[in-house]
Amino acid sequence: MSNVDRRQFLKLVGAGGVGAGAGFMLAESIKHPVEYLIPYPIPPEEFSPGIATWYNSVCGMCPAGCGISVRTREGRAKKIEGNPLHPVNQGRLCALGQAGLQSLYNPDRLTGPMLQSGERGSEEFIQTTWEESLATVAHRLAAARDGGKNIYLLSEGVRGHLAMLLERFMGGLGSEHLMHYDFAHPHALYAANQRLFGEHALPYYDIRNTRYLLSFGADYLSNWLSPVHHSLGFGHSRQGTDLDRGRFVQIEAKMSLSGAAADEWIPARPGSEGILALGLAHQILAGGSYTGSDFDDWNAALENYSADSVAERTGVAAKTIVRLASEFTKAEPGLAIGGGAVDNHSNAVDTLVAVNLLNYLVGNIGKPGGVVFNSDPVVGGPANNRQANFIAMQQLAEQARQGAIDVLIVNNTNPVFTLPHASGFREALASIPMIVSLSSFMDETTTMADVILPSHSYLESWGDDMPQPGLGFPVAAISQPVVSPLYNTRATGDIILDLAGKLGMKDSMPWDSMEACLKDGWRQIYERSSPDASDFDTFWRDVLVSGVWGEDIHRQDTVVVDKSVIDNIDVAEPEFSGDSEQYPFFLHPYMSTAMYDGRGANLPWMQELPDPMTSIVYGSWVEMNPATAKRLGLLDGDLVSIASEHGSLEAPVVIFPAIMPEVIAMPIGQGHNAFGRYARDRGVNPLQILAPITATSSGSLATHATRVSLTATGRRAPPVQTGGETRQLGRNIVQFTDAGSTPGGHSANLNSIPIVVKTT
Amino acid sequence: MSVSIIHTLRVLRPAAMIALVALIGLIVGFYANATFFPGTSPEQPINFSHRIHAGENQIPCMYCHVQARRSISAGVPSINKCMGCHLEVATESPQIRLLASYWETKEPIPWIKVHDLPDFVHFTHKRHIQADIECQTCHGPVETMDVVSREAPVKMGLCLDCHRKNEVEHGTDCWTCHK
Amino acid sequence: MQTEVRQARFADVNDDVVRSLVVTGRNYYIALGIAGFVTLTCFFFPWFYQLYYGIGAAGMNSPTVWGTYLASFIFWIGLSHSGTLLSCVLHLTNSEWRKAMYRSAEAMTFFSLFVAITMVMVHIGRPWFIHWAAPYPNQMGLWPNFRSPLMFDVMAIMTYLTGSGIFIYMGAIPDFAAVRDRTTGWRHHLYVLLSLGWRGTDKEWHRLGWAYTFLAVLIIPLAVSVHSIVSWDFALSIVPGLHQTIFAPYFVVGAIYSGTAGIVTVMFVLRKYMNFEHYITKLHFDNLGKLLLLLSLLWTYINMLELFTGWFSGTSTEYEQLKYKLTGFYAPLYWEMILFCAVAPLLLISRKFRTSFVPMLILSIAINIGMYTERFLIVATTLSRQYLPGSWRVYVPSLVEISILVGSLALFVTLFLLFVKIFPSISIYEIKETMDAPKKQGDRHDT
Amino acid sequence: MNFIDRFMASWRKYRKPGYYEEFDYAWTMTIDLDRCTGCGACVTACQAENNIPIVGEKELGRGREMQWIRIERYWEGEYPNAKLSFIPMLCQHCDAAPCETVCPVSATYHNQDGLNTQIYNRCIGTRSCAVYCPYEVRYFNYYDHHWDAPLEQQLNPDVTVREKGVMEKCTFCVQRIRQAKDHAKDDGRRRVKDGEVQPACVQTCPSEAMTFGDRKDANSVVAKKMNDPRAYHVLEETNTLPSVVYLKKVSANAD
Repeated sequence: MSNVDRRQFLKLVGAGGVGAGAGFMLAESIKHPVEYLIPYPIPPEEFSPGIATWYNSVCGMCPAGCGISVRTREGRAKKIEGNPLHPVNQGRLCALGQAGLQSLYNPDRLTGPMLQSGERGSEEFIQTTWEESLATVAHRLAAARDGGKNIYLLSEGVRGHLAMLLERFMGGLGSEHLMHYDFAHPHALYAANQRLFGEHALPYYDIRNTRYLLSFGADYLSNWLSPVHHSLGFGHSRQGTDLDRGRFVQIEAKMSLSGAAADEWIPARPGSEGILALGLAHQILAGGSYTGSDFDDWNAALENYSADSVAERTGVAAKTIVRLASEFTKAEPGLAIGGGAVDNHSNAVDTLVAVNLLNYLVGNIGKPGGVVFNSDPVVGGPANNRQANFIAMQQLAEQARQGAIDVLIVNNTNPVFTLPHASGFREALASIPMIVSLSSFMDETTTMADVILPSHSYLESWGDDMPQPGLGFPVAAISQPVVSPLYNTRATGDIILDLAGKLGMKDSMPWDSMEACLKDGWRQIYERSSPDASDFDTFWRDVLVSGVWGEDIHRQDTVVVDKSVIDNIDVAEPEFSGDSEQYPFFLHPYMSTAMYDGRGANLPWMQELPDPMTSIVYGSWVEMNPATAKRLGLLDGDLVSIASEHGSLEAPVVIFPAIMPEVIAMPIGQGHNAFGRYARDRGVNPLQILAPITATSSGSLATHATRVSLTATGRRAPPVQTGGETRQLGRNIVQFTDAGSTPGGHSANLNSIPIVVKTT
Repeated sequence: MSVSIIHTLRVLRPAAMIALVALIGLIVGFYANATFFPGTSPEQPINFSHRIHAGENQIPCMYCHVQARRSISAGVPSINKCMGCHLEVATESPQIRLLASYWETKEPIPWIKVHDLPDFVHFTHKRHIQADIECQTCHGPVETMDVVSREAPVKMGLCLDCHRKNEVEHGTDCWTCHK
Repeated sequence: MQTEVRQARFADVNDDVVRSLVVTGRNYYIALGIAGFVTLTCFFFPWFYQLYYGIGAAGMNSPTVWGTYLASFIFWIGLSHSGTLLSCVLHLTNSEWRKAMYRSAEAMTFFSLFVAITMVMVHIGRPWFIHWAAPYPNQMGLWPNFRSPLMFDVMAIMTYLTGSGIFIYMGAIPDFAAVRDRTTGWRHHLYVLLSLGWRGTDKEWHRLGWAYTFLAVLIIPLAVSVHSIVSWDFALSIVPGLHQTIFAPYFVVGAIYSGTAGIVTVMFVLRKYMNFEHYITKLHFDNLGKLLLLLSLLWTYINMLELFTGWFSGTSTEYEQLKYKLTGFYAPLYWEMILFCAVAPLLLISRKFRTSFVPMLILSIAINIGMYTERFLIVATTLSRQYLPGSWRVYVPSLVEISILVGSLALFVTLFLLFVKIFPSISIYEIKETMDAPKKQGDRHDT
Repeated sequence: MNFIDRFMASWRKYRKPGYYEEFDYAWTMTIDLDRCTGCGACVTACQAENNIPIVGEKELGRGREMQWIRIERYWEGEYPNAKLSFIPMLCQHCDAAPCETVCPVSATYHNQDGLNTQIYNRCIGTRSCAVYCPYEVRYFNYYDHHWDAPLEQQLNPDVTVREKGVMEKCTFCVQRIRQAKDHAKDDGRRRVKDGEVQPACVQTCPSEAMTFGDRKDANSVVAKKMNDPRAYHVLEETNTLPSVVYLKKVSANAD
């Protein structure tokens, strides 16, 4: 360049510089970010990086007690699957069980012991240490014990050694007030079994081997007793055998998941199911298949349950009743179960007696495919004799109001959420001087606590479980920690033991950890079962590997129903709150698959699991019959206010084809005002507006005994739905075939891929 | 007025020059960065020398990277593996002192990854070692390095070349390596 | 009419055109400023936001994963159509009246193609990897999927872009020369470069004419194929409502239809604001009007045909599709489209209407609105009503989408405004060809 | 020219009937609608196994669900004879998959296991595969998802987390298939045993409605189930030759 003058030169230099800078930055911007490799200082022997390790344990998400195997990588839980060796779920698991991981890794878990610093319910807490908090509680308990004041322990329904520990702990405190509280506990079923069979326990309903299931409102596939086990049975009974396909009949006012799966869904007037059952019993006797010695007594007792009168009282056609009865009798074997709504009417016990009676009359007691009785749990505390019914809870509230309760310890149960406002439970808590919560989440009840001793997730703690209902033979399962604790929390058992230690109960509870306690207790099993294991430690190791222990012992006993029971067998008309003019609709609150009794609401996966019947995610809704909606001039998504004598709610309408016109249904589980970011302030809680009506002689809350009125608010709030059109429009997406005939049509492997084994 | 294009070109030359120089600058800058600051041999918390261990003392790779032959990840040795020798060997050298300090506090050493694959790549050391692939094929002559640096460009091309050369079964199917 | 043109002198032509390039009024700058600003705020800003946030910024959902972006893409491709195609056809049938308008028509083609391509960039989820759709050799041995109609598209559009680019440039070379000889300063240098040293010798004219005709012949099938291929993006799927053999001709007709309407609009603007009253006359509007009428009838026919097949098929899928189109969520749009594209154009039957400018302008704009609606409906109605009723869901464009739609329009206008200042927006020499020569042919460019 | 020839050759090969016979496996899933209770366990299992993001109420409201398997519900009849049937809908891994032909960058194609692959890091997000899929089982990442700490600790290291702008879908849990093959190789077996690999949904299904296996192995469970007279394909008329086989629901009508 001869003629480059100074300015030109400077320009060039500038351009070059700018270019170079740009290029440099460009190269810098596409560089890979720095990543670290952090090895363990001392490698744990049980796992090595990059290789998955499986631990067998017990699911803690619902009382069914399924066995789980948890897959861990690099010391973190990755996936929960069913434990194939566990007889309850045989390797399968429900959605809620799968979501257990999110209760472990939940962002809203309590990370350490806390003390109430502000007003009750203000959720103002300050972090503290275990020493301090435990000392506080122990001191308070000691004072109460010595001062002869009342100490209450309100726990979720725990079983096995934890139950035993609680017993001994309260015993040591000289308190009788140990209560288990589960919203879903079938009190009426226990009471009914007590009355008819003289057993205050749940029998095993053998759905697997039945050929004809008559379910009175029991949603056995989604949340009744042991859904996964029932589902297994359902599948097997349907298509798993060479016998003819099992037939399923569902009798309920609102179609449940089980109703959808059933071959026949029969709506019966709410609370009249028992009458229907007696009507069937009448037909069975008339059929003459029953040849018991007490035939005449039965006949006399059931004389005024003729098909026509029953039809008139239940709204089920007489010919249907006759047909059901004959089908049920012919079936080899048939099985009748009752639960859900049926368990929650004022006449629940009568009804369930009537339902069990059907099993008795067709003689399937103790037979496969029928009702099989369980022996008592092998170790640990007796199960479910501590369950507190609604009356007991009301008494607790009453005591509290009178200031007769000094300390209340709450363990992982949330009555403030699941009890109706009318019970005044929340207000009552306010007048208890000291409330201790062992919950690992800030749920509604925990917000009322003075001291929070957060417990481990069930995936971090030791425990054992004897599934209820049993399977007709003794089963015991071990739950072990699968990950090291995330936070500064402790296992419930260990907390109790610590307190016991501080309160000088070492003699009754000599163990220094839950694990030791378990080992001790399981020695009994080792001794009684004389397994092939050479010594206890080998046995223990085997149990930890398999996660479950069982024994092939079956009870052989024949049931004879007492004459007095026979004579006054009857089903009273159900009692409802609110008169039918002002409150024309029956409220039918039901547990949804995902939320269970509300414990699923803080798990994002459960919030995002579309409700199978309506495909709704996040939030509440109210289901009603198309005819009803038409009459009230309501459309899908219209916001209505549902009012009972005890309060009112607002929820969007969802038109639901399979519900009786006079019934409206609402799912339970949403409407938390605490319980973490995913649950809080979302939807409404129908339980809050229920009337405090209890079932006679079981004392449980009759959740279906409330009448409500509907008024349109004029606003719209369509719920979030993942599904669109709900009709097939003749597109044969779901295809049907008749039961008997072997359908022709094509077989799917008539495509371009012939089935050939590749020679290898 | 001239119709010829030459005159115009002459007029435009200065601008063209500037553009040209800027372009050259861009390229130079880019490669300058890539050559002088490649970031392939990061500063490690302890300057452990593979040359001494693997090179001079002939310690086999799998002695420390035990996992490699049975897991997808080769893993780095834990401190107590190091201390296994260094309780006796060369205890006085400052670097070993540093190591020992980690050992006392039971703190993990934050090694920096040199060979790092994206999240969507599924690579298992196990298979490749069972197939008798030399560690050096991908990691370069580590036994000669005082500070480990990424010699081979661990990119998709490298994998595919090797898979093609050795005729790996389905070696070029995406789902063999991608997840 | 012709007589007006006759009154213009050769010199006037040059003067007029050069003036349109050199003399720039305030209004121009204002217009350019507004257009540029809108482009920036309504197109680039939302786009960058979307790049950062993800396609979620748009209103799409599953199963309606395509939305206005794709509709705009087809729209712009369609708009691009008539331009070059028309000009080629008319060139070959050497119809006089073409000559005043074809330059701007071709420009329209070129720029709308450009905008269409940017719409693709906006549409896809990871535009920073767009080059993967181009076949280039690489160490991994990875190639694009040549079975994919989208690949056909990439190639067809690129070819069309190149073709029409060369075509418009070549046609303009003599004019560049003409302008070159009358301008000074940087403009002069610019046109020196652009005119590639054109001297206007007979040899050059011969070559130009030959090449021009050759390209014209080449481009016609290309243009037709491009939109057929675009239609295959849809027609090769098995989605009810898209899976139709009629689609290729349907799209081509639709494209030319909207394109012609576009030309009318552009010509009106040029005529009004660049003082080309002499050159763009009633005659042009009249002829274009006739063309529009023909196309609208064709378009209507095919539309009816589509409805018929829907009804005739008798399958639930097609039938629901049809029902949804006529009565469903998007029905108002559908009837708006019918009104604008099938009913309104019937006015063109009257010659009075065809030869009056403002009504023609309004109609042409209405037609293009209707045609955009058509493209939108093709995407929205079909995708929201597919095989599984359980997954039906309607789709409503988000603010970002709408703003980008407006922005893309502004982008087009901006480009066009820049164009008219650089390109002689009507062809000087061909206009002159329509006049009586004052002197003998040889030295026509010595003016 | 040579290139064209090669292209045409492979094209013809692809079009040849029974092209997939040359593959190692033909992974197949059967779903017995008579057993399916619609409980949704498969949905959550899949979400847990495959790092499927938590979308959130707002985005779900805008129709951006991500669950790779969903339960569609269809009503028949009116009260009191209304019947509800469920059908799990997931990627059918069609042998003649429309999505495979349309992807411009071959991010989705048929691999030697008869699986319809989805290569996330190759996807450029034209979303045309989702349009072409008649089963609506392809889900698009409309933005980058995040997990509130410490939820991300649950993420499965064998499955990548998808970035914004890519399409994703059911993979038949390819990571599990890969692992099963790995075990087989370790045991010196050439092929994976029947029942050795189960996708998360199949593994967890409480009523055992789903089975999974290789239909090339005539003794496999799926091969047997496919010969059940109740077997059918959803949307057979589209001739996509799915690898998911449904067994008809038995309607035992009350007489």
